[in-house]
Amino acid sequence: MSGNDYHDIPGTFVFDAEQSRQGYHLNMFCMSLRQAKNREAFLADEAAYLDRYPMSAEQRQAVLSRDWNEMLRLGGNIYYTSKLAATDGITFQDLAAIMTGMDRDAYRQMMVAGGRPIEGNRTKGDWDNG
Amino acid sequence: MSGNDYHDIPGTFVFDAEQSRQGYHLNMFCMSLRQAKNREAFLADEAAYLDRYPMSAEQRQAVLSRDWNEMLRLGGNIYYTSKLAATDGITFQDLAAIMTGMDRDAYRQMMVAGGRPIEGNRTKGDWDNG
Amino acid sequence: MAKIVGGYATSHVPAIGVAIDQGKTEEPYWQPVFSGYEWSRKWIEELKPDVAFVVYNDHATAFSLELIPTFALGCAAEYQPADEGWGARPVPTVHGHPELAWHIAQSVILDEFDITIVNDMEVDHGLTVPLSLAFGQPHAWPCAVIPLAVNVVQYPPPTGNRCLQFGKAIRKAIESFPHDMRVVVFGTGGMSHQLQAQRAGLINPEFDQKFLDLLVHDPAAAAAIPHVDYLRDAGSEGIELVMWLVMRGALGDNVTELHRHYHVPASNTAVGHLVLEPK
Amino acid sequence: MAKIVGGYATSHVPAIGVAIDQGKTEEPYWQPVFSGYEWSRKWIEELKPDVAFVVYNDHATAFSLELIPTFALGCAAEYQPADEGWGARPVPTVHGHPELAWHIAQSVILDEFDITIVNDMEVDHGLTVPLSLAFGQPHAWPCAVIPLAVNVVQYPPPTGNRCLQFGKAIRKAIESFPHDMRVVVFGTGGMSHQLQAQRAGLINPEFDQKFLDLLVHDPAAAAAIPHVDYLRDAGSEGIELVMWLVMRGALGDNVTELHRHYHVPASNTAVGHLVLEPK
Ligand SMILES: [Fe+3]
Ligand SMILES: [Fe+3]
Repeated sequence: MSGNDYHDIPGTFVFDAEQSRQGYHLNMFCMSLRQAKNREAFLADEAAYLDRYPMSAEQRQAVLSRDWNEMLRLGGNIYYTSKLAATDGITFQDLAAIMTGMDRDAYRQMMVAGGRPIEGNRTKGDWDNG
Repeated sequence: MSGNDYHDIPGTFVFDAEQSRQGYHLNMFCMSLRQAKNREAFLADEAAYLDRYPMSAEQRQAVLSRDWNEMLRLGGNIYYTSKLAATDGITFQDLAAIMTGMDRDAYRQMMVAGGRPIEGNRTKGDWDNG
Repeated sequence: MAKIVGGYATSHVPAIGVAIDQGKTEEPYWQPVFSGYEWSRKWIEELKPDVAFVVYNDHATAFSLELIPTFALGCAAEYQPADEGWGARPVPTVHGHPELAWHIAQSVILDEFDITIVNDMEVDHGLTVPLSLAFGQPHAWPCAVIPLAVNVVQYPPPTGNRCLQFGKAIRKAIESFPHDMRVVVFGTGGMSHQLQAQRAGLINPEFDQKFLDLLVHDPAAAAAIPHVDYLRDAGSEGIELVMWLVMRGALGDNVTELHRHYHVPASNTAVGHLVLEPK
Repeated sequence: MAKIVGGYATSHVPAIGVAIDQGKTEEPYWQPVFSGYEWSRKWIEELKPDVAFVVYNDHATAFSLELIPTFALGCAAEYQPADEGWGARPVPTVHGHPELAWHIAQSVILDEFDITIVNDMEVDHGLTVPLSLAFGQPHAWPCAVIPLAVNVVQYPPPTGNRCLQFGKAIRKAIESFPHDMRVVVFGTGGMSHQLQAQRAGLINPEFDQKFLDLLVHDPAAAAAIPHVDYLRDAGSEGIELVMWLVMRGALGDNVTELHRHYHVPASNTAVGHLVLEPK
C-alpha cells in the first residue's frame, strides 16, 4: 500500500504486503537455513543451493554478496535474513552494525551510550536536512 | 465442556475440545491416509502402520475392526475417519449407511424419500421414548 | 475501484463433484440437482466477474488438528486441487489474486479480524465443487479465486454474528481496492446434513427454507442462530451454513434474490443454492 | 476456579538468552540487565503459579510466510525449544496445559476472537527467554505454559485495541475455568528497538517510559497508539509492544505496579520489565 504514512520513516523497511510478496522466495530460502543440514549444504555450494528458490537475479546477487540492506529493500525481512547471518556466524548485533555502515565497535559503543536517539531520526526530512 | 446443551442431541458426536484432545492421534493417523503411498502402506500391514501413532488400545481396535461409530465416540471426526473409508473404497454415502445400522439400499432409499426427518430426532428424549 | 457484483451460495457436496467429473449429471438421480444450476451458469457467464471470493471450509485436507485457523485467507498465486483420499479431482489449477487478497488481509486485520494469512495451500471439494457448479468443466477457470477457509470442523466455529460482521469488513476492504474489478462472493457448504453416527441422513427442509428467507431478508436474525440450533436442527455438518453469512455480510444491507434452488438429496445432503444481487 | 494472580512483562532479547546460557550474567555489560530481574525471581518463586500464559511472538521459527496467524494459541502437551539458526537453546522442554488452553480457545472463539489453535509447534527465544528470566536455569520449568503467538513480523499486526480486548476475553476465559489454578500472564517483546537497515540501534527511552506509565494507569490510551507511532518512535521492531497490551487486558481494569526495571542496552535493544498485580 504505497501512500502509507510509515513510508516517511528513514532507514527502515516496513514489512508490509508489498515487501512480503516481493520477498517471498528470498525469505523462504532464509527460512530453510533454520536446519543445520541446509546451512551446511548452502555453505558447500551457495549457487547450487540458491537454484532451489525462484528468486529474482537481484535478490540472488544480494544474497551472494551479503548485501544486507539490499536484501531488505528487495523484500527480505530481518528475522529471515538474520538466519543467513547466523549461517555465516554473525551475531544480531554485528549484523545491525553492518547495516548501519558503522564498524562493529563504534556501533557497540553507540548502544552502550544509549543507542541511536529518536531526535533527528524520525522522518526522512530529518535525514535529508541533517 | 461437559454440560453443553449439544450433548442432548441423539446419535451425534460434536467434535469439541474434549473429543479433539482424545482423538488427536486417531485423527492424525486418518489424515496420513490422504497420501496414496500411505494408503498402500497401511493396507499392506495395518498393525505395523498403526504402531506409528500412539493411540489407545480401544482406538486401535476400533480402526482395525472398522467400528466407525466407536471411532467417533473415541474422538474421531468424520472428515478424518472418512479418509479411512476412502482407503477401503467406501463412499461417503455408504459410510453414513453403515453408521446408522441400515443397509446400503435402505439408507439410499431413505435419502431419496427426503432423508431422516427432524421430528423424533431432535433430542435424546425423542429417541428414548421412540 | 473494485466492486461486489453478486453473491452465489451453494452446497459443496463432494458427490456433486464426482457426478460432474464422471459425466453423470443427466442421470435421473442427478438431473434435478443440476437443473437448478442452469440459470446461474448463464448468469455468471454474462456477469464475467474478474474474481470469485470463495468462502468455504477445508475438510481435514490443507489443515489438520496440528493447526486450526478460524479464518484463513489465501494470498497465494495458485492452489492445487487436493487428493482427499479418493484421488485429486480432474479440475484446473485455481489461480489466486495476490494483490487483492493481500489488500483484503491488511484491511480486515486493521479492522480487528484476527485472520491467518496463507500462501501455500491445497484446496479441496469445499472450494472446487462450487467452481464446477458455477463454471462447468473449462480448461481453465474463467476468473481469479480468493479462498477464505473457515473452520467449521473443530467446534466451535466462529459465531454467525462474527461471520456476518466479517463479511461486512470484507466488503469494505474490496470496495477500497484502487483498481477496477468485479467480484462475486461465494458462500458454500450446508444445507442441512449430518454425515456421522446414528443420526446420519438428517434433512430438515423447513430449517433450510427458513434460513434462506432470513439470509435474504433479515441477515441479523440469521446471524443470531446459536450453534446448537444448527447442530440439532440442521445436522452436525449443517453448521457449515455459518459460512453463507460471510457472503451475505459482503453483499451489503439490502439484496435482491435473483434465483433459488432447493433439492433433496445429493448423497447425504440437502442441496441449496441462492443467487443474490446487491441493491 | 482459575485466577490470574500476576502480570509479568519483559523484553525477550535473544542475546539475553545467550548471556544466561553462557554464564555471562555477572559480566559488567550484563549485570545491570539482570540485576533488575532479581526482585521478580523471588516474587514468582513465592507466588508459585500453576500456569504461565505467555504472550510472545514467533520470529520466523514455527511460522513462516507460508502461514501467518494473527493469534495462535498453543493447546499442545509440549513444545520443544527451536533451533533458530544458531542451535537450540539448552533449556527444558516446555510443558503445556491442554485442558486450560482448549477451554480458553473455546471461550475466546465464542467471544468472537478469530484465533488459530495450534497443537504442534516449536517455541523460539520469544517464549524461552522470558521463562529463563523468570525461573532461571532449572532442570524443568516449574509450571505449565500456554503459549500465545502474536503476529508482529508481517505488517499489520493486530491493533493495540484488539490486543487489549483480547486480553479481557482471555481473563474471562481463565476465570470461567472450573478448576482451582493460579495463572501468571506474561507479555513479552519490546521495548524500543530497531534491528534492521540504516536506522538500526534506535532507542527511545521517553517513549518506553511513557508506554510503561500508560500501560499501568491508562491502558485504553496505550491501546490507542497507532502502529505508525510504534514503528517511527519505538523502532520497527518496537511494535512488539502491542503484545504487552494482551497481558494488560488480562489483568483487569486496575492494577498495582509491584516492580519496574528499565535498562539500555541489551545488544540492540532497550530492556523493560514490569510486574503487575490485579487490584
Ligand atoms: Fe463441507
Ligand atoms: Fe522479539
